[in-house]
Amino acid sequence: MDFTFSAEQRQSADMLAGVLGDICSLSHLRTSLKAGAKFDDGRWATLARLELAGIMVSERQGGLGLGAVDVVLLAQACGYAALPEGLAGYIGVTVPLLAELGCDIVLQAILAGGSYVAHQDHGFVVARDAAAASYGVVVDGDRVAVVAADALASVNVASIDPFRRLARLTLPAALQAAPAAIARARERGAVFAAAELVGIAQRAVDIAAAYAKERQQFGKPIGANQAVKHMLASAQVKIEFARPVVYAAAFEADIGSVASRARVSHAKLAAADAALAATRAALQVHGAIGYSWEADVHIFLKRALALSEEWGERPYHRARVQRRLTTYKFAPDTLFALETDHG
Amino acid sequence: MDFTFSAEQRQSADMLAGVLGDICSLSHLRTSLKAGAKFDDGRWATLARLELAGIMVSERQGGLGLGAVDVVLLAQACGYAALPEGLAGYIGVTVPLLAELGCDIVLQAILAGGSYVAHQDHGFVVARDAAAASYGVVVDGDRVAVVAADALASVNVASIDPFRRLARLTLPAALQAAPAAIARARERGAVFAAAELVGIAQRAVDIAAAYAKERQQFGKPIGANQAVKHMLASAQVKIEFARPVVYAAAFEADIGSVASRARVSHAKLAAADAALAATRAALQVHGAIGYSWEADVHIFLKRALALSEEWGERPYHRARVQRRLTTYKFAPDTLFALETDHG
Amino acid sequence: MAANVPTQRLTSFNASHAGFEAHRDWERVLNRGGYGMVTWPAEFGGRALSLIEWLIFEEEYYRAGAPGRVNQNGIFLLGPTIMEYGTAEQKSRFLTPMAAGDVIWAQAWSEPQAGSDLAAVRASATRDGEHYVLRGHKIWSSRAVFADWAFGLFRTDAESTKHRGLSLILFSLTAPGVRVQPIAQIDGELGFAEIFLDDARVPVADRLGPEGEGWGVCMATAGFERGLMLRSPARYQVAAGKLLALAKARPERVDATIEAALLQVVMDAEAYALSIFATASRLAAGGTIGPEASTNKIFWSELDLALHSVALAILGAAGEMLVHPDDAAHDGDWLDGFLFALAGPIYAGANEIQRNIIAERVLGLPRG
Amino acid sequence: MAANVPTQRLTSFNASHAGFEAHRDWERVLNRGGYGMVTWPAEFGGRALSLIEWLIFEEEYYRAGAPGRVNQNGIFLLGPTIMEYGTAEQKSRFLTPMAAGDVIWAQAWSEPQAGSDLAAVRASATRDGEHYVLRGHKIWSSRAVFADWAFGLFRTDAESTKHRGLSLILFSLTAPGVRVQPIAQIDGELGFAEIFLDDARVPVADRLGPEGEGWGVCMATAGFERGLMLRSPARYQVAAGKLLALAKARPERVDATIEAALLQVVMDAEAYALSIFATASRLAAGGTIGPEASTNKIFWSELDLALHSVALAILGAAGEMLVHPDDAAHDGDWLDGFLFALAGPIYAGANEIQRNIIAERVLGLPRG
Repeated sequence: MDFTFSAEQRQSADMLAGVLGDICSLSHLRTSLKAGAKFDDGRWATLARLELAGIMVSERQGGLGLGAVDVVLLAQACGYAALPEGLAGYIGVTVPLLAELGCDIVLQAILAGGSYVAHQDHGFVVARDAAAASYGVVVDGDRVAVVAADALASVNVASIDPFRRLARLTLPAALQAAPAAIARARERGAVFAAAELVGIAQRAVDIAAAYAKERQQFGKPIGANQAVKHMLASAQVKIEFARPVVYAAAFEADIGSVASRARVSHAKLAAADAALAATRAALQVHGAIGYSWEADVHIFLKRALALSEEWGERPYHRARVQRRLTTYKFAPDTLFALETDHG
Repeated sequence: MDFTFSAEQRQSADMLAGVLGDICSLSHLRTSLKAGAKFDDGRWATLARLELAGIMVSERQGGLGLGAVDVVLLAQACGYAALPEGLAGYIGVTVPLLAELGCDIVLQAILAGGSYVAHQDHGFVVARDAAAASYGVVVDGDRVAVVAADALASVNVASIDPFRRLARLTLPAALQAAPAAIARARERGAVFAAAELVGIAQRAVDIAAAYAKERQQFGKPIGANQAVKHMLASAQVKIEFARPVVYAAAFEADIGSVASRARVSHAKLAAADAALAATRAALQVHGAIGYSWEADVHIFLKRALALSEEWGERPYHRARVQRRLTTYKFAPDTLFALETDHG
Repeated sequence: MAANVPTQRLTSFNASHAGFEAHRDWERVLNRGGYGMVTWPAEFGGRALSLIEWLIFEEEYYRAGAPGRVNQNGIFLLGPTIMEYGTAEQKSRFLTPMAAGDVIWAQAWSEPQAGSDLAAVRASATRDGEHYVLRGHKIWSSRAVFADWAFGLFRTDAESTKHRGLSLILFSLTAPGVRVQPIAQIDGELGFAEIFLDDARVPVADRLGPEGEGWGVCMATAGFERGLMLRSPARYQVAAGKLLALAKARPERVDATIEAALLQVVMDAEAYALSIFATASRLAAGGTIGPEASTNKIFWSELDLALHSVALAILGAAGEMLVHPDDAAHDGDWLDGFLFALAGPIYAGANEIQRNIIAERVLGLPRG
Repeated sequence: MAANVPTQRLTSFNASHAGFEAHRDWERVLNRGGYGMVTWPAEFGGRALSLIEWLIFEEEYYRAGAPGRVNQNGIFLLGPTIMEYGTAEQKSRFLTPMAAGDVIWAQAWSEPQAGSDLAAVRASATRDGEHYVLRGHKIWSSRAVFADWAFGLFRTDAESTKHRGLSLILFSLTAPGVRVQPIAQIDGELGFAEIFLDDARVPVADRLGPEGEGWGVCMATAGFERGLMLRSPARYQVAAGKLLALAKARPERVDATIEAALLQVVMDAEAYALSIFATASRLAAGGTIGPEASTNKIFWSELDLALHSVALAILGAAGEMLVHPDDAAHDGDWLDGFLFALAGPIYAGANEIQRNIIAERVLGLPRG
């Protein structure tokens, strides 16, 4: 396995990070929060113009035909920016699922740049921004239905994260079985949530480090205190050892073997752990101000809490790793032995 | 429940601590280590003259008729001194067991000040200093035998703690059933091991704090570093919240209800946790010198490792706490509700 | 106790004026029954109970699910300080309305840019005849959004620095020159406010303790704040009991990792209770509370967070959607409680400060 | 590889001269097969393999249960430094016998009272014609008890302080004026020694790099030491595999707490492997190793301790009695390994120092 990203992959992520820096800065988020944290049509339209929606759609179907490794850095950038709109899940999970299901009309509407599709998968993901959606993908178990917005009944649900505008969609009467496509979607969902979590974690550490450099207390910057240094350094260690697992999981997400599922779950768990630890450390470094809406840490903390349990709760992912440990020999030479069993 | 100790209880513990300071200082231990850490007849004789052996033997049988709360501070002092000889278990577990079993001849030999008795309980405690023993108490399940030294067959076993001179005693042919006395002995064994662990933990922190005040690095005492401060402070917090649990367990050890057993197990777990954390922190504060026999920390670290699993391994104690949680209502008013069920 | 507890859960006293006033009414109910502050002497409306008796009262209180104490800054922090440092006139003027719930107190410790450094006080009190003129800016003032009065440190000696030259002054939040501005906190409540003081005039008689010695007077109060009074063990034992019930009700969600964490946190709740009883026994026998107030602060704040983290782990993905839900099981309390617990390691002296105190005052390590 | 591994386990190279020499023989076997240091260029006996190929070699090595490398100070630390800073003469004189196992190297970094402060060097090297005269006292010198040569920092400028004025000097441990005294360590082995230098004369040609610039030369070496070369992931993956086997063999000893810890530690072993492969990929693509060497050091040292702690938790009371036992299952390795792991967070730059480095160099926080 080659762990380096191509120049194109890195440029694409830098480009997205740059755009998000322009349209989704912390001051944008703060302003939005005061105004009720509503769906930002303008921002979504700007992001749509980047033409990322088809990144994982086959070229035959009008997409770029790229894979999860091409999206993982983009998802990380979304997390880093705390982007309220679910871009990563959209381009990495929902749109590829629609493509796999052969929903060509919906797909063309998406690739033409106009449509947003909400995605609900009971026990895995709650629909976001249903009000802005032209269509809904509703999954239940191994069955799925794609319905137009006017046929979608939904009930809004408040999230601890005010930027996550959640809704429960009513299950359509007719669903079709699509177990393989749904399973693949769930693997990707977990991988990109993990990547977002890594981005969130890194941003929390960066914000706290910047604050610790500026903020004076007892006559010196608080960042000169070893307690502050070690808190943030420990968080950074967790990030460094979650990131490569997430990258490996992106590489392996589509394989579907016991080992690849364990890798994806490990990535999700490690990223959640890093994000929860990093946001807590950042809050602690900020002191009382961190506990107010004046500081931006709470945005990342709440996102981390939500994403930690999305696309499979933690016990689900632990059980998948456990299953690998009981069925596989664990040794250095099985680290990348992913192709051997698709059980 | 009154958590304060009586003046007599405190004086008795101070007296023992004073004697141990004279005959079991760190320099004594260091000298002994160089000479092979053998059983110290002179020290044992000095301790015997304190006439503590009968402290938990009934007055009718010639003892002081006191309880576990009268021994818990003494056990803590033994841990603090890292006393190699198993005084606490001897006066708190072995001798009271012999008294309960009605072994009057052995008991009189003990109370007369001459005899040491080794104690083995398969799965709970390994015999110590069998070579110095006049008798052996050998327990297996709920059966026990008391045999004279010349009838004892034993095989020495090396411990990681060079001061723990362990031996496996051969099971005598004839054992008598004594389930209640054996059960009580095991409860006391766990309580006094817990008390020793608290003493060990506190000594490790004290030694490390003294070292951190003296040792200069980068031009200041290492104890001025927040990392060192916080490491030792965190260990101290663990000690402070293990100690009252151990005292409460001593108070309740003889009750034998589900709740009291859970309390004893909680004490053992909390004390082991504190001792392992404190000795590790002390080692880390010492740096490379802590990893050598030149520093004394390793004595406490090894004792902590051994006692953490003695008188019931950690899973055994966790299971007993778990049992209380599944059978009892957990609420403020059940904190001391120990008499309700002897199941 | 249970018979008098409001049947409807009260709205949070940090959420709205109505919620605050409902809690004030509850304080009045308590006070009429002589339960406002049971450890106070009878002359100020108490029952002169011992600390151990107070702990037992608290067990009853939390077991009955009685409302949180909007009055805690007054009865637990300021009240004991007035009893120790106040003049006879101050005692009679402040303590009775405090116990009655007629005057609810806010604390005004922190200032912007001061953080954990409580002595970094810039707000000044300039003597002008029989008044002090207060100027400055206080922040993270708990209860101040809806409270009546506040207490805080002011620099009465303009030449002084750090902890010297400070005085503890009590002031009305509705006095001219006093402006209160709420701070939105991450759980969406208004637990704290900023207080802007712009030439507010306060009689000299509202200074507590000697002029320039406010720091010493305050340290007594801060000791109480860190100590056991604000965090009676019953709170955590009740939470641990609820957590066990939650786990029992959802066994399919409890895997080995959660089971292990659950066992630890329940033991810790019990260890906290035993430790507080031990401290109370010691105090009853004539001991004084020392730096172990710092070990308590660290332990309860970490315990509180651990309890709520385990609960959220059991609730899983549903956890994020418990924002003021309409649920009979009160699952939403776990989310609220988690957000509240996040403040624990930060406020009332951040845990880093407490660890410094333990290292320096208990273990004798040198100051940084 | 498996075919050439000694069938009998070798005695530890820290336990006795015989054990040390048995390991030296193994180094000779490796070198004859061209496996002594596979990343070295062919002219020094290597195979010029890439880092990723080296990681795969290490997988094979650990999977085969091959002996620990007594040669590691030389081949992993000093060797690369000589290749970078050495003269042609030094390269030819030192590298071939090093790779061959004919000269085994000790490091001599620390001095008494210096601890984590590697720059607090008092040992001096005074120029006397074409020689340096070494005086001083080194401590915690790994392998020095039985090794042939050592390398360390000496103050060549008597006026200098801290990291200025130091030179990196190589010296024979059997030279006149050099005395080696073993240090008994807590696992009973002799992994470290003190070195007393009493007017030992060393040719100027045995100085590595420019005079007075030893600190910079050493930092390259210390970077390697903290980095991946000494701690290839296969070591932990093999240990994690053995731990899983231990847990499977004793299911009755694995309760929820142990199961949870086991799951975490096995994931961490895998995360470490993935992270090292990622670093190796980056280096292969032309990147350089930076302060992430510090994150690695913290992670592997904590991982190593966690792996062995879980094993001891499974072994329970038997754990303390595994001192050099005669057990076919090699359970005693867990106890040995635990004691060895305890040193991990301390040596090669204590973890506190590594956290400072991360905070200051990665996150840009100010120096204390």
